[in-house]
Amino acid sequence: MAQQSKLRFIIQRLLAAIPSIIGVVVVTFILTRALPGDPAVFFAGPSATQEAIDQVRASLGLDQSLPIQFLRYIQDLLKGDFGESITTGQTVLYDLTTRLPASLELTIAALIFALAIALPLGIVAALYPNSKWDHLIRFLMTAGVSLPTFFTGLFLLYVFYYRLNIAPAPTGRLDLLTSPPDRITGLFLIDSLVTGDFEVFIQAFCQLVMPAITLGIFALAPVARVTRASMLAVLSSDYIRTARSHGLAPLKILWSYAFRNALLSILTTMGVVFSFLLGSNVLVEKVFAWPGIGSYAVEALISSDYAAVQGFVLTMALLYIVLNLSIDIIYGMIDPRAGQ
Amino acid sequence: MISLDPPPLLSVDHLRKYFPTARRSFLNRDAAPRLLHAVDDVSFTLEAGESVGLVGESGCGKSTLVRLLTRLLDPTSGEIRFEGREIGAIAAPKFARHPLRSQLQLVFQDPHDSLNPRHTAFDSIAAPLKQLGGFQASPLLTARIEELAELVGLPAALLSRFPHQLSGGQKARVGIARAIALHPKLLILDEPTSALDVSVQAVILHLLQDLQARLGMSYLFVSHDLNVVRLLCDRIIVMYLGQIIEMGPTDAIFDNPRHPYTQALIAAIPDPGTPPQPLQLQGEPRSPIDPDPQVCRLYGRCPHGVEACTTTTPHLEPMGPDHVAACHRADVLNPAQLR
Amino acid sequence: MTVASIPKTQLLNIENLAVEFRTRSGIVKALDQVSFSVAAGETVGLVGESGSGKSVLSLAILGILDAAAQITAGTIAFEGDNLLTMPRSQLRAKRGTGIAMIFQNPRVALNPIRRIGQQLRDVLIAHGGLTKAQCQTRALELLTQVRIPDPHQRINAYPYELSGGMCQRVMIALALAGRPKVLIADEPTTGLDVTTQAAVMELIRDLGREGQMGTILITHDLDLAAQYCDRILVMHAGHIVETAPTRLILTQPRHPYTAKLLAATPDPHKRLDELTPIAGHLPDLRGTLPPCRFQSRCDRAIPDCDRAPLKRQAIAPDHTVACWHPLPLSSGVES
Amino acid sequence: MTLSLRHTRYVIGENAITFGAFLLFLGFVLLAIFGDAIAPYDPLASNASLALNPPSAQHWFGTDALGRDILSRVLVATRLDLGIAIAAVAASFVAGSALGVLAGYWGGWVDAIAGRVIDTIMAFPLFVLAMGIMAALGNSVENIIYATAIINLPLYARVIRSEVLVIKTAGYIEAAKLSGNTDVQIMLRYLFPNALPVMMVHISLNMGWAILNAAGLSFIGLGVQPPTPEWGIMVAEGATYIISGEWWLAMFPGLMLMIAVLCFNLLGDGLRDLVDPRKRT
Repeated sequence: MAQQSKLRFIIQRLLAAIPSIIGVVVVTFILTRALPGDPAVFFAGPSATQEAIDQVRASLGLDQSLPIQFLRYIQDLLKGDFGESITTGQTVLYDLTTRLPASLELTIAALIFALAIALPLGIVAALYPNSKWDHLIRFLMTAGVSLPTFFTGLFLLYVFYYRLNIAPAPTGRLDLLTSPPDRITGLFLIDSLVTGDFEVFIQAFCQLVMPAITLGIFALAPVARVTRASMLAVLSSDYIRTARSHGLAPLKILWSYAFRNALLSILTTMGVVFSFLLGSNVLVEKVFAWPGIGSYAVEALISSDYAAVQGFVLTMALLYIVLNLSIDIIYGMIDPRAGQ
Repeated sequence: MISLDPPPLLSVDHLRKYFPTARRSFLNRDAAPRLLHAVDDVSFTLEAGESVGLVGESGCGKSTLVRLLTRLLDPTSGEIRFEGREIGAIAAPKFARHPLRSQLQLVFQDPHDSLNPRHTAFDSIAAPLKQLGGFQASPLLTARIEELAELVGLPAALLSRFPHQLSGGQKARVGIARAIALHPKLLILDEPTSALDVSVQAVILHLLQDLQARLGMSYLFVSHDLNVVRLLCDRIIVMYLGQIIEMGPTDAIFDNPRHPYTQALIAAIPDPGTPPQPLQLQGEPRSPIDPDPQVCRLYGRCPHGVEACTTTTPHLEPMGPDHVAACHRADVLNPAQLR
Repeated sequence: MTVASIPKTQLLNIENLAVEFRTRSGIVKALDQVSFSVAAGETVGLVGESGSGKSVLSLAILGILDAAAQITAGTIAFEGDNLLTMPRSQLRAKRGTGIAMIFQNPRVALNPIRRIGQQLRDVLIAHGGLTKAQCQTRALELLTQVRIPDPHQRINAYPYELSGGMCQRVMIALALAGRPKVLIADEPTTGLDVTTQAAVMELIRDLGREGQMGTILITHDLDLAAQYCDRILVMHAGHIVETAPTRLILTQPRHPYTAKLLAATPDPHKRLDELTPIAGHLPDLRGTLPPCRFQSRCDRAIPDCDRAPLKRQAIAPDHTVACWHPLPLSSGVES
Repeated sequence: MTLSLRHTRYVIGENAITFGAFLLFLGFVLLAIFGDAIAPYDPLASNASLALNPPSAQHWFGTDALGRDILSRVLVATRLDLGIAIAAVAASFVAGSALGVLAGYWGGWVDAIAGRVIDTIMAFPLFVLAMGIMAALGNSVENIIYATAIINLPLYARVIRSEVLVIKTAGYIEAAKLSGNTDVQIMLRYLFPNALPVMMVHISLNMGWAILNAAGLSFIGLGVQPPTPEWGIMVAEGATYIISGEWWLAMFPGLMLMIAVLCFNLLGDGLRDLVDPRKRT
């Protein structure tokens, strides 16, 4: 019975994501049709005649009405055809799949960094509300969310690379002389471990530290804030008082009773946190010359490479929907009341 | 009931309110929507100048009924007649400006929650006068509000205060002053004292009795506490799971309850003079969602249930003068055993 | 640490307890000079209006007050040991096994995302000495004991799947898990229906009798206390103003507040004109307070009432009153 | 009234940081108004002979690659950065609250449509959506405002909707209906004013984020274009010089940006205390 309702809950969540996906596809389509510049002129090349341009336009389907263009667009998407990038000359799909692991690795590392620091800080602040520690943590968190990511990155570079020279140069995922490990997952840290190439692992790790911290600092604040607030709310709840009245061990209360319940609100804000992380990714990648899809998008934007921009926005949105979906499902696993 | 010349002040006829509980989803498209029968075929009348108590436990549909009668909620079916005029069919948002709006007012359960935190006591009492009474901001309005404050025993100095600056009893008085501002003919009291301490409860009950005598209003006094209802009401209606199961004069209900549920309610009143009565009901109420129309809703909890209770729902039958109850076994049960 | 002078039969003995709350607008003297004791098998009713300090007292006994609260004086002795000077770990061991508590609003007093059985097991494990299998058996036993139908099924339920009355039974089962000697029931029937209330009260009474527990029933409902308690303590603004056996306090109230509370409480035999409200409201518990905190509401108050210190004194066997001018004994009232 | 005044004073006394943030905020407002007048040099005047000079007595914040005075540019940029944020926040506040109040109070299809619109916006990582909108609409100051307003809309709509859902069940809303208030009156006189205090907190916190967002867009080359002085662009222009040691190009506009955002965030925290003291403890 319980199993069945869980399964139904998951299916319901999956179905609920469909309208979002449709919305994303529609918006992306509208945005790209509104892009300045005529792609036909672009593809036909600088010295093309009007006829050649028209020909290109027809072959791209741009002479059709908008609804038909939309249908074609969907057809292409379903076939996995995201178009070709003008700047790289590759298919957009190829570009994105080669660059996505870099962005993912960075984002995951930043998330781990943020959670590892923010959760304990939030809990400490909630356990001693209005203490000196609480005030300090709260101030640091507010300061953290006030830091422009691109500025933090530059600042860290200046201090740790230029001044102290303990950080590697911002040359991307590896220095210029090292060759990447064999591609298995595309995540260098994992691939290098799997292939046993520890030198590359250390290299990749060192390269990752500064961008990940830069990105993570921005996500620290929301997580710590929510952890503190929800822990405070839970700690003052009636069931914690009940648990205390039964003489349960403080750690048991903190973990099984308080934190598990607080986790529910923390999970719900993870959506916002991911929104922050994926958005700031673009800025951090630009600062550290990180070869992910963010820096790809920035280059594409500058050269009005519309297929690439569209592919980027779509990928990010789909990634984000998948993340939100997983949050929802995890939430449903923890909270028996979900989906009732 | 037979003489029809002046219609009763309020008459409710086969009133129903069903709430859908779950929306149909992609997964079970074919499933019929499950309906919560909050108010299920309720009929009663209330005469001018009368005080009627409406009693029942949480979830019995009292609050829904109150919201239907005060026209804050639209019924699923049935009629609500006020002075002979059908008002149940007027959509709730439209009723806001209906001429009868001012005649049918409500005193809320929670005096704090029912006052806008950003309005002073004066503003709160002024709202109906301005919206429905045609008063403008004027010395006339001020005079009227001060008069009302005096009527409910609220010192005029407190009129400029915000709700959080007033005590529970004072807030209750503001709520009452607002409700009687336009001389309603029917005042519905929704658990008006349940959020108050006993020390204040007595004051408010006295005030309500006094106001009724002076203004000649009818009361529908809703409560879960028979003990309190008894003090103010001539007649009592007992509800269980959306239906009226017994109705009659206060004395008859107390001294000669005929429905097992009413009997249980009365037995459960703590009485310092006597030792606790043995428990009358067992188990939990049945679900109000799509109840079986053939089964008595108390069946399963009732100590007197028989076969017939599962095949035909009992209807309200006369038990004495003005006294009706819906139980197959009402004749057999001996109320004299109580108390 | 042993407090002398406590008779062995008294399980819980509270002497001169005072609790203060630090708030933004000053120090609230929530409890002052609170003394009483509870013996095995006895049910004591603690009655007062909201804000009189009843719940603060119960939380103070278990040592689970807010951080803003501070016990400024007094002792709380359980079986002769002062809970206030005891090491934390020892005090924690007493919770549940020595003194247990059930709370109002049972639905929110249970962990919403943990199964009933898990919560019971948590408590049983905390009290120690049971294997996993024994825990399961004992949990089922407890659920049966509190008359929950279908315990095998309910043990896997979450609180939201149970009615308010069922949740309160689970709360009682949790409280009984450590076989406590004293049970504190803080408004156990608030938020429950009248008929459910009767069932829950009956259960509490029966369990107290079976287990020879000392029971403290905290309630604002004088009638309820009168029906189930052997003895009643009347609280007003952080003071216990009168204590007496139930029958005596109903028929011979000696403190003006008790008398007024009785007169204001509706019962099945009173008419509306027999119901007399109490004038005024609870005094502000910040700042300096007169020795008698009822003074401002009392129609018997005279300037002489300002005398300090006002102590609760025995005026008859088993009957104590904190008043300089207690009501005279009326001879004819006895029913 | 006096009570809330006392409360305000108490909160300020208790929370010196908030008071400091408030003073800082006033400072920013003055700077936005008088920035042009205070600036010691013309922010656009370049002078190749002064290029990349470190901070000195003449140029407190140094000069950039074109020899422009960074202090002047930073000061003058205040108006643009704050202006964009204020305009964007105001737009999303007005549109978001209207949408939220209607959706929360009426429910039904209004809620369904509003919900769809909001969900679609929220289905994108917001900065990415802003990038997409900027790419589509083209680089201009108005378009930054539109993009920022659109991505902030869901926040306001959602917050006010959930507030309205709570307030709507309060007894005083039913009492207002009984007093003869129509739906529109209830929305304007009862729901919106009671939701406003919570919104104030969000406005203040959101201002900081709007500034960051606009600066971020300019940093990656979308939005405000050189040579207009704007903090995001200035950081971008200085970025390449960081690894060769010319730190002042990026550092000063970056610091200014950070202080402005911090100011609004601290103000928001303080307002939160003011609106609901319980949320703090």
